[in-house]
Amino acid sequence: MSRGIVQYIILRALMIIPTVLVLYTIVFLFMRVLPGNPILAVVGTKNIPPEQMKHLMHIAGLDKPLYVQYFDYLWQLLHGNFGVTLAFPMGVPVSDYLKLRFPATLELTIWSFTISIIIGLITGTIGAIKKGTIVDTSMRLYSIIAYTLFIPWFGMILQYIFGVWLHVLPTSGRISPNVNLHTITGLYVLDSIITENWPALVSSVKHLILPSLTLGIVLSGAYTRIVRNNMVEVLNQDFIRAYKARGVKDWKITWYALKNAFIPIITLMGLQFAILLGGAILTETTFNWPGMGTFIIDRIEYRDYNAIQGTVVFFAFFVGLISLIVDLIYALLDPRVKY
Amino acid sequence: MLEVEDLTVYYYTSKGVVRAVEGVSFSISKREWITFVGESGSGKSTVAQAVIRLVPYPGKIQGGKILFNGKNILELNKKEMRKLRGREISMVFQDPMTSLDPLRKIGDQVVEAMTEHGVDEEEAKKRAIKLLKRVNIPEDRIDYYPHQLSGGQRQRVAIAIAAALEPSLIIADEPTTALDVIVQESIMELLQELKNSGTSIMFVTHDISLAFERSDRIAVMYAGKVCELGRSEELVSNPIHPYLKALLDSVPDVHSDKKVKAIPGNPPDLRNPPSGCRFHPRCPFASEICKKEEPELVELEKGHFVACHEVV
Amino acid sequence: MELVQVRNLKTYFPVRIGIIDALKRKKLFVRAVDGVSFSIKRGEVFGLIGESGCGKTTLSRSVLRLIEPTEGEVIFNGINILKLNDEEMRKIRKSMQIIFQDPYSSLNPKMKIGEIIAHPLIIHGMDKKEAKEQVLQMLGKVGLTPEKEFYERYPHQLSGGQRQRVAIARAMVLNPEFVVADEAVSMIDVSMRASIIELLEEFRRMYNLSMLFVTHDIAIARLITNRTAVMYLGKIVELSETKTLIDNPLHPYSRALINAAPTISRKKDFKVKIKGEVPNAINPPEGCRLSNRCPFASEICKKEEPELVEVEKGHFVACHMT
Amino acid sequence: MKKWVLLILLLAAVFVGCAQNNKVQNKTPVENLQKSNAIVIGVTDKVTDLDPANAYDAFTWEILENTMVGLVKYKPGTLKIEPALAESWEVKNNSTVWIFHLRKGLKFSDGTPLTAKNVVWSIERVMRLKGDPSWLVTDFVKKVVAENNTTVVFYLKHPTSYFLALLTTPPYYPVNPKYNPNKIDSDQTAGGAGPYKIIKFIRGQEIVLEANPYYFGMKPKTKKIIIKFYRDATTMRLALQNGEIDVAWRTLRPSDVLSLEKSNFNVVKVPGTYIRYLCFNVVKKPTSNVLVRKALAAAINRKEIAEMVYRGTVEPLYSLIPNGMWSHLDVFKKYGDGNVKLAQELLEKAGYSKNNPLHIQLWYTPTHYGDTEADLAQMIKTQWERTGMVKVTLKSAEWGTYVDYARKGQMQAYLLGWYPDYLDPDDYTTPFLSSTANSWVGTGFANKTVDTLLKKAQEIPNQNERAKIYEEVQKILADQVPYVPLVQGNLFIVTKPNVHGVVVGPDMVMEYSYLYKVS
Amino acid sequence: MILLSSFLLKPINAIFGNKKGRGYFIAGLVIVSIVVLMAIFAPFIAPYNPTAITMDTFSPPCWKHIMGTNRLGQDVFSRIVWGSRIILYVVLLASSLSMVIGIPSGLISGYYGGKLDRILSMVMDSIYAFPALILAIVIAVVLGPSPINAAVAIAFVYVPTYFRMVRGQTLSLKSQLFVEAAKAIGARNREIMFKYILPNLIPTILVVFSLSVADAILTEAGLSFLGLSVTPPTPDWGYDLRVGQAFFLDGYWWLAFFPGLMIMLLAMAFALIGEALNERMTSR
Repeated sequence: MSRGIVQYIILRALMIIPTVLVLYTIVFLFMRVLPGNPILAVVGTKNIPPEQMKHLMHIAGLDKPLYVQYFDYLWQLLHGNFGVTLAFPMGVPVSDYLKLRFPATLELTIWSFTISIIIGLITGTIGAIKKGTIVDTSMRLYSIIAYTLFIPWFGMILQYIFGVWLHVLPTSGRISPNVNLHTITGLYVLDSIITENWPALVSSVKHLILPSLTLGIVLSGAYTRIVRNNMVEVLNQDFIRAYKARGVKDWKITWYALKNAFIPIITLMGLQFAILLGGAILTETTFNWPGMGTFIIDRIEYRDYNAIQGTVVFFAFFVGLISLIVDLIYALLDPRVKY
Repeated sequence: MLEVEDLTVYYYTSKGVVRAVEGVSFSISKREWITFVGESGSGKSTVAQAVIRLVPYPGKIQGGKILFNGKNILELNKKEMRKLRGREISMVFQDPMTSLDPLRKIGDQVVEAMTEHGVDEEEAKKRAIKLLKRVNIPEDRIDYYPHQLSGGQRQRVAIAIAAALEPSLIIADEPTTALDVIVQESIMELLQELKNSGTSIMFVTHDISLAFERSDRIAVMYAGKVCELGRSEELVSNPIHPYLKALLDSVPDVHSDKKVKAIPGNPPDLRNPPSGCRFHPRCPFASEICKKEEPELVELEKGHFVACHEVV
Repeated sequence: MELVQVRNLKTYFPVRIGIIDALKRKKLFVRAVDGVSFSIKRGEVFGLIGESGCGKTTLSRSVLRLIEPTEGEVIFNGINILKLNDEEMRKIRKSMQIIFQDPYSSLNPKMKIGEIIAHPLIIHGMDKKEAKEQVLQMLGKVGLTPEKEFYERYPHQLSGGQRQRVAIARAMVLNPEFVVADEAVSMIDVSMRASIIELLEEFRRMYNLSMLFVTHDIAIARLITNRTAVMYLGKIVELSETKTLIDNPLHPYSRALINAAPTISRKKDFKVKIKGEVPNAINPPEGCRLSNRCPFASEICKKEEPELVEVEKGHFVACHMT
Repeated sequence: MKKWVLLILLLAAVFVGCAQNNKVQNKTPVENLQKSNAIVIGVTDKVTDLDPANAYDAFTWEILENTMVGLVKYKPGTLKIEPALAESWEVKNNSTVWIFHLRKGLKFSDGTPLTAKNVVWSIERVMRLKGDPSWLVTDFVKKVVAENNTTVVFYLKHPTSYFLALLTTPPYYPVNPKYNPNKIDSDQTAGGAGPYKIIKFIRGQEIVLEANPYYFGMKPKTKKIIIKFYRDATTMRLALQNGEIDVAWRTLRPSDVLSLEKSNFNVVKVPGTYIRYLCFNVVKKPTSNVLVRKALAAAINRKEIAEMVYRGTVEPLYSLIPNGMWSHLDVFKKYGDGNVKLAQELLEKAGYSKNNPLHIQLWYTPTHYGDTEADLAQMIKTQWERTGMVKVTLKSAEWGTYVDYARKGQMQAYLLGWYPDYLDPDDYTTPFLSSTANSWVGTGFANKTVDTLLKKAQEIPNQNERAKIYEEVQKILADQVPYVPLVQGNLFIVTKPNVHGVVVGPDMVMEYSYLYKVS
Repeated sequence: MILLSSFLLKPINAIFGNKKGRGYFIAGLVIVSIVVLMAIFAPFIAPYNPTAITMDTFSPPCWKHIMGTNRLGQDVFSRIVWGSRIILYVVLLASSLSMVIGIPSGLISGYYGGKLDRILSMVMDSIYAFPALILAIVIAVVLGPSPINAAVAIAFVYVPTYFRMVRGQTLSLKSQLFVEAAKAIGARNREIMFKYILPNLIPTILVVFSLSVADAILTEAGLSFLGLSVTPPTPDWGYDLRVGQAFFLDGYWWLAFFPGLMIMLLAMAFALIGEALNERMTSR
C-alpha cells in the first residue's frame, strides 16, 4: 500500500510537466508576437549607440532565432534554472527573485485561504442547517456579495477604515521597517516565532490582517456557497436520516455531514487556490505587498521575457503541486479513493 | 404496542401542498409482521417515516396520534425522541448504497448505534462482532468501509445496526428494492429471524407478491389512504376492495398461467386528489356516492378492514 | 427461419485502472459477455434473464452493435452485422430497434413527442409531412390519444407509462423485424406493466416481430417469452422453452433464481440455496463460474468449464452435475 | 474536534492581542522609532543595478552617490563643483589632459585602502564592461593612468570643457575591489567610499544604509537610513500618514503633496532639472509639415497643464534647456500658451479646416511617467481639439513596446521625459538635436547647421561662447519644432514635522547625510 | 418602465412560475437591464460630456453632479453611464468568443473522445488550473491596452471553463439512453451532437454563462484597474476606480466609490441570475 502511495505521488507529480509545458509555450508565443523587448525597456530613452544595443541583445540571447530561444530556455528549465533577468537589472537569476517574492505571496495566500475556509465553513454550515429560512437567505446573499466584491475597492475601503480613520492597522508592506527580523523561511510570522522575535511577530501579523482579510473575505463567498450546497445535499442523504433513526446526537450528525460535505470541497480547493493567486495580484497591488503578483507586473512593464516565463512556469508548477497535495489529502480523507 | 390514529402528512412543495397521507389508522402488536403495500406515491413510505418522525423536508405531520406503548410519539421532545429512536424503534432504508456513512468503518457505525444509547464502548464492540456474525458478515470485515461491501452485505449491516439494541419495532422501508432476487431472499429471511426473536416488523414494499410471502397482516394503500387491511391469507384468498382485486389481477406470477390485466387510468395527483373515494376514477364499480363521499375503513369480518362504499 | 443468430459473442470492457497499472501495461477486462450463442426465430420472443451484472444488458446492446463486441458474429437476415461499415449499419438499423428500461432518460427532453417519433423516419429519408401523418397514426396505435395533443407535448409532461408508449412508438414506427426490449417494464408502475406488455404482444402478433426480451423478473418472462436463456457472469447457463425452464429448472443457479422469485400461488421450496452474491466479472472463478457458490459443486466444477449441452429436446444446460 | 476548538481560540487570541496592541499604537503611531537613530524614506522608484558600470537611472544614482563618491562632487545643493576624493587638479593641453591629486589615507567603506589604482581599475572596468552608461566614459576618455598612489591622469579623446561635470557621475566612481572585474555585478553591496555603506538590500522591498566610519568628509547626522520601496504613490502616502515612513521622496502625486502640506507635513520643494516634452515625427505625415508642428505647439497651454494635470507642482517650460540653467531662452514663448487663433491660422495654411480636420495620433505610456501621464495626454488632446480643426486619437503602449515604437519612428506625436546625465546644456541639446546622437528618440530630426554648432560647443572651453551657440540652437529648435517642451518638474520631499536637513542637489540627488530627526 | 417590466415578467414566469430563485433572478435582471439601458441610451442619460475637461474639479455629489466630478472636472455620473458601454462590450464580447470556441470544442472532444480529446483536455486543464487573472494580464499587456485586446485576453482564459463544462456534460449525456436511442434509430454523429446533446446543454450553458460573466466582469475590472483595457479619456469603471483611488485619502471618496460599487453591482447581478438559474435547474 505504501509503495503504491509513493508510486502514485511520483506519477502524479510527473503529470505536472505537461501543464508547465503548455503554459510556458502559451506565454512564450504571446510574448514574442508583438514588438518591444527587454533591452529596449532598459535602455529606454537613453542615448545609447547601436553597437552597444547589439552587444546587449547578444548577451541576452535575443539575437538567436525564436525556436532556439524556446528550447534554450526549456533546457534551462530542465536543470531547474529559471534563467536570468533581462532588464533592471540584467543577469540576476530569476530564481533569486522567486525565492524572495514567493514567500510573501505564500504567506498572504495561506492566511487568506485559512480565513476564507473558516468563514466559508461557518456560514455555509449555518446556511445549510437553517435551509429555507431567512438565515439561509442572508448567508447566500453574503456569499454572492463577497464573491463579487472587487478586491482593490474593498481593500481601499478597509485601508481607509482601519488605516486612516481608526489608525489601528498598517496599510502596506509586510513588516515595520524598524523591526529587525532574521528571515529563515521568508514567512515572517513563522520566522518570528522560530527566532522568538515577538515585536516582529506582532508587526508581521498586524501587516497581514488587512490584505489577508480582504482576499479571505472575497474568497470565502465561493466557499460559503459550496459548503452550503454540499451540506444541503449531504443532509438530504439517507445515511443522515439513518443516523437520526439511530438516535445519534444532532451535533455529531452535523459533524459527520460536514466531513462528507468537505470531501468534494477538497477538490475545489485546488482550483480555488489558483483563483486565490490571481486575487493575490490585485491584493498585492493594493497593499504594496512585495509578492509574486507585484513582481510579475513590474517585469511585464520591462518585457523581461525570462522573468515572466519563469514566474508563469513557477506558478504553473506551484498550482500543480497544490493540486497534487489536494489529491493526496483527498485520498487520505476518502477511503473510497484507490491509487 | 403501536397504535396509529388518523395520521395525516402533507408535503409543502413549491408546486403546492401534496396530501401524501390522510387519515391513516392501524396498529401493530408484539412479534407481528405488518406489510404496507402500494404503488409509488401511495404514501406507504411516508407512513413508515412518520412513525419514527423522520418525514423528509418539506413534509410535515399534520395531525393524528402515534401511540407507542401508550405514549404519543408526536408529543415527545427532541431528547426523548432521540432516546426512542434506535432503542425502541429503528429503521432500515431502501438504498443500502447510501444509508451508511461512506467515510466511517462499518464497525464504528455499529458500535456508535449502541454507545449513543449508553452502552459502554468495550461492551458495544463485543456486541458489534456478535451482531455482524448474526447477519452473516465475517468478523474481519468490521474494519471495512461501506464501499468495500456488496449491496446485500451493506443492507445486512444496516439491519444489524437497526437490531443492535433489540428494539420492539423495526421499520423496513423497501429494504430489498435495490437488490437482486436471491439477495432479497436472504434479507427477507434475516427479517424473519428478527421477528421470530421477538421484534415487530413494519415492512414497506411495492411488490405485492413479496408482501404476501411472510407477512402476518397486510395494509394496502392507495393515494394516501389505507383501502384494505387484514391477515395476509385472508387478503389473498378473499380480496374485497376493487383496487386490491385489480392489483392482484395485474401482477404476473412465476408459477401460474393467469392472464394479467392493467388497471386503467393513472394514479391521482395528490396535490389535487379526487373527491370522495380516491379510487373512483379508475374503479369499474364506481357509483355516484363514490364520487361524493369518502368511504370509511370498516371492519367487514374480524380483522379484515375495507374502505369501499360498494361492498359495505 | 432464424432471423437472428448470435454466435460465440464476446464483449469485453477495458477496466479503468490506476496510472501505475497503466504504466505497467497491465490490461484488465470486464468480461461482460463471454462467448454466448443463441438464435431467435421470426415471430419469436426470446427471453434473457439474470441478476444485475450478469451481462444481459451488454449482450442486448452488443446484438444491436450499440456496443462494439470484441469477438463473435451476429447474423441478421443472413448478414453478419459486425462486419458492416458505418453507412451500411445505419441503414440496417431500420429493421432492428430497441426499447429501453428507463422511460425517463430514453426520450430527449428537448424534443416534442411528435419529433421524437418522427425523427427515425426522417433519418431514413421520409419527408416531414408524410412522417407527421405516420407519427399520428402510430400515436393512435400505442394508445396516446388525442394524437394531435400528444404530438405537441414534451416528455416531462407525460407519465412513465405514457413515455414508455412513446418509446415503443419510436421503435415500431420504422416497421422493424427485430426489437430488443431491455427491461422494458421494470420501471413502470406495477398496475400498468400489464398494458405495456399487452402492447408489445400486439405488435409482435401484427408484424410477426422477433423480440429479445431482457428482464430480471421471471414472472414477466413467463408472461411474454417463448424461450428463455438464463445468464450468469457473461455466460448462458440454461436455455429452454420458458415454461419448461420454470417448471423444471436443471441448473442450480436457475433453480435458485426461480425459487427466490416471490410468488403468491404456491408455498416456497427453500431447499436450494445459493450463497453470497455475484462476484466481480473482472476475475471470474476458474471452471464453472458458479462453483464458488454452488452447493453441489465438486472438484471438476472448479477446474473445467461446463459446456452448454442439450439434455432434453430444446433444453440446454451448462452444468457438470446434470 | 479538540483541534478545531484550539485553533479558534488561538485565532481569537491573535485578534485580541492585536486589538490591545493597537491601543498602544494609537498613542505612539510609530513603533519604537524614537529610540533607534534611523530615518525611513519611502520611494516609488526602484534600485535597478548597484553596479555603477551599468546603473543608469536617477534613483539608483542617488543610492550610488550616497554610498560612493568620485574625484569631485557638487557642493551640496549647488551647481558648484568641489573636491572630493581628489584634493586638487590641473588641466593641460587644451583641456585634453586632466591630472588629479588624491587625498591621503582614503579607505573604502569596509576599510580597504583606496588608491589611484582603484580609481583607474574602476574606470577601466566601466570601459571594459560596456554597460548602459559606459558611453559617459568611453565617448570622452581615451586613457586613464595612475601615475603613483595618489595621482590619476585622464587623456581625453577631444577637448571637453565640462569634464568635471562628467566626473560627478557614477561611472567614474571608484568601486570596492570586491566588484567582479569581468562582469556586471548588479547585487554587489560593497559600494565605494561614500558617506554610507549598504548593510541590507532586498530588491523591491528595502535597502538599509549605515554611516561609513571611514568616510573622509562630514559624518552623517543620522546613522541609519532605511529606504522602503513602494509600488505606487498612494500606498506610499498612506504609509507616511500612517507613520510607517518619515520621508516620502520620489515620487508622490501632485495631489498627495498638496493635501499632505495641508495636514501638517513638511513639504520641501526642489527645482528639478527634469523635463517633459512632446516629440513629433518630422519624417512621417502629417507631422512632417512644419506648419502642423507649429500649430500644435501653439495650441498647447502649458499653464493649464501645470495647473490641471500637475496641480501647480511643475513649471511651464519653453525650451529644452531647463529654466535656471545658463544659456536657457524661452524660445517657445513666441507661440504663446493655448494660442488657438495662431494654431488655426497655421492649420489653415497647411490646408486643414473644420470640415477637413487634421487627424493625429497622440501616444503616451501609462506607467513609466506616473499616473498623471494619461491625464497629460487627455489634456493635450483637449487643447488641440479646441482649435476645432484637429481630431486626436489617444494611444498608449507599455514602456518596453513604447520605446521600440519610438526608436522605429512609428509614432506621430508622443510624450517623453528626460533626466539629465550631467548638468550641462549639452545634455539637453545634443541627444535630441544632433542627427548622430538622436536615433533613440525617433523623431528623425536632422539639421546640418545644428550638428556643426553642437560639435563646436562641446569643444570650446569658454562658457560665454558656448552659451551663444546654445542660444542659437534653441532658436532653430523653436523654428523647426521637432520637440515641444512642456513642463519642468519640481521635486517634492514630504517629511514628518520632526525631520530636518533635506538637502537635494541640482542633480536631484538627496544627500542623506544631512537628514536628521528630533524626537 | 412598466411596459418593460411586463415585457420581462413573461419569460420570468415561464421559467420560474413562482418557484424558488425567482427573487434572485428578478433582482439580477433588474440591475442588468438598468446597466444595459444605460449603455444603450448613454447619450440621452448622461447629463454631461464624460470626457470634457472643466474647471469644476472635485465637486462633491450635489444636484448638479449627482456623483460629483473628478480631478479633471469630468462628471462622474456621466462617466459611469458611458463606462457601462465598455465593460459590457468587453465582457460580452469575451464571453461570446470563449463560448464560440469552448462549446464546439468541448462537444467534439467529449463526444468523440480519443487522442484529440486527451490533448485538448490537457491543454484546457492546464489553462484552467492556472490563475486566470495572471494569464489575462500577461496576454493583455503583450497585446497592448485596448478593449478588443482585453476581450481577447479574457476570452482566452474563459475558454476552458466552457470547454470543461460542455465536455463533462457531453460525456454524461452521451451515456444517457436517449443518445443511445438516437444511435439505434441510425442518427448520424452530427445529428446526435447538435439535435440531442446540444439542446440539453443549454440550461447549463446559461448558468455557466451568467456565472462566468460575473467572473469576467471582475477580471475586466482587474485588467482596466491595471490600465490594460481602455485608453483614456474613454470612460471605464476599472480605470476610473484606479485613478480615483489616489484621491480617496483626500476625502474625494466619490471618485473611486461609485465605479467600484457599479463593478460590484453588475457582477452581483449576473451572479444572482446564475444562482437563480442554477437553483431552478437543480430543483427540478
